[in-house]
Amino acid sequence: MEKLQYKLENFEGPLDLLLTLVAKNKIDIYDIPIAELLEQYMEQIDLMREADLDVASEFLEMAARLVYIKTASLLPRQEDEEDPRMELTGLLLEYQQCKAAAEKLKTLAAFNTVTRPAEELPADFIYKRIHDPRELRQALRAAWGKGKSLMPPKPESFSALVSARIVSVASQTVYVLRTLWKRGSIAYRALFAGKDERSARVAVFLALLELVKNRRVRVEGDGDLCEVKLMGREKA
Amino acid sequence: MSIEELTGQAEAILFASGEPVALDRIAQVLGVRTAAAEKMVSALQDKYNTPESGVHLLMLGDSAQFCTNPAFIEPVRAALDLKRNTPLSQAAMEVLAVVAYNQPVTKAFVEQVRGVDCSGVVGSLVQKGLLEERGRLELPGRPLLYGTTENFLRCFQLESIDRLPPPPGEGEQQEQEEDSDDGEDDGPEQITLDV
Amino acid sequence: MSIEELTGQAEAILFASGEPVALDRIAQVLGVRTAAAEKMVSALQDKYNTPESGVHLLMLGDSAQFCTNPAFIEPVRAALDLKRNTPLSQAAMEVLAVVAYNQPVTKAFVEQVRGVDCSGVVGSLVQKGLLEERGRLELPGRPLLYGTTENFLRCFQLESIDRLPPPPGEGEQQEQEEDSDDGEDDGPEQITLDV
Repeated sequence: MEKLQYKLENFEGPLDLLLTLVAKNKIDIYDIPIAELLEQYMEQIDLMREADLDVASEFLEMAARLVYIKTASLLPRQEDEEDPRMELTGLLLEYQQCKAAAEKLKTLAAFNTVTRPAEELPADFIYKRIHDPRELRQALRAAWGKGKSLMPPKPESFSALVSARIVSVASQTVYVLRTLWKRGSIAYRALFAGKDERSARVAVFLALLELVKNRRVRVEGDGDLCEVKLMGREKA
Repeated sequence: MSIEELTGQAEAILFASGEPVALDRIAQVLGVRTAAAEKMVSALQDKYNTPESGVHLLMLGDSAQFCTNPAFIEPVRAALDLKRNTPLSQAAMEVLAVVAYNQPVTKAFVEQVRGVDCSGVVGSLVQKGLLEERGRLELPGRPLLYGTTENFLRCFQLESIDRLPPPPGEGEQQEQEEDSDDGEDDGPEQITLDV
Repeated sequence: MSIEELTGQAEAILFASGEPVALDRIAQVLGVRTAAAEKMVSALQDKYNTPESGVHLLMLGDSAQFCTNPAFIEPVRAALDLKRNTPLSQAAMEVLAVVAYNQPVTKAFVEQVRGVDCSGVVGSLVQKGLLEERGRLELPGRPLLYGTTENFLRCFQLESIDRLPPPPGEGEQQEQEEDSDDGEDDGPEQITLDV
């Protein structure tokens, strides 16, 4: 038999290699000389190993299968028993058809048209389903009270445990504005006079920031000269 | 090459690109002057820009772009499933209910009632046209207020917001299990939260 | 609504979608029978599918899709900086062939025919939009089934999957040995298959 010059990676798999051997040796696929085929197949595998190439497990599996078929065909067979080579014949025929079909497809492949990306249209989000109004009542009932168990406890709920009073920013906003309405302006430090608790001082400071942001008051100067003025009502 | 064929090539290029294509670019690829590309595009505009055409060719500065005839946007949206009409989630329904019965309310109020962050849900209800902003609360941070929309009334088959079914809790005793007849409109009372 | 306007709407839908759109879908959105949608698409095909037109309208199975005129592929590639489609590998062709002729099939079936693992190839064909999942087989392990896509039909110039050439083995005798044309650069003509 003729030596093959192919490399294993040129084959799509063991069936491809077997088909090549079959074609090369003009083997009748319906009457495979299994011993010869096995010998050639193993030669290819050995060549690969000599070349230090990884032989894919599928090739080794097929080798085992060929050995099995060879052994089985040496044993005497009952008349109604199938020739163990027939399964291999079936596999090879099927793969042969697959290759032929691939060749046919290749002649059709064109890849000569380009399609268009979908147009990006703004979606219409407006909700249009119709509901029973009673669903709202049910939903409200479901929502109700969920909060009490899930929300972090409000600061007030600690008031009994914590001696420090919590001073709200809102109350200090009122304090700052009231002071300024009376006096027009006040020294920054004076604003904190009498605010002994830290909570109160923080609240005054936050209230001041808020008022500055909303352009209700202005802070001028720095250090000890820093002054807070009510806007739109400045004195000369 | 014939002018028809060149125009067809320009058409193919414009079609395949989803984005505007500069006339310069068309001219360069087809090996013609920009003026010629301009003429081709203008011929294509004559061909496409009719009232019955599904596709129009727009000039945007020195670029051209195919787009859908705006007159046909609705069937296109329907076909492309751009109508986001998945039913409301339970979370969305609850937020909607809390707002509907207490409007105008801040997001913080809704979150306090439900005990979970609602930013995403509120945003999507606004996008769906079920909630709308209603100014700000004059408190530090000036939080946004939300209320329900006309579209909300339509979706819940309400003539006006006064026609909301009575809230649970009040008049619960008269209320038989399921027959909450909608006629009983004892109205718009606000639920007061005891927190 | 006039038939011209409806046809314009169908045109707009096909254009905006980019993807193949089922005739059923068009009919449903426009509120007409599928036969009417078919007529409209056929009228659009008459309008578009001329040798000088830059845009062609293809039927792919029961769907229609706009694409560029194959004759103008070169300028389109140049303008859009598209690389030539790398031709499919032998392995990919074989997997496509097995699926195309036997669909829907499992990967295991393909592997049995080819005698090698095909996961990578199948995955990349799905990614290329040539194969798609088609549900699962009700067998232990519920393996995925695969079939070819409308994109496959377009790339292989088939109007529908029925137009695949007869499988090898059947009707082998009518088949001439000759044609070694690779289909790739033999120009604009759509290959028509006589089946």
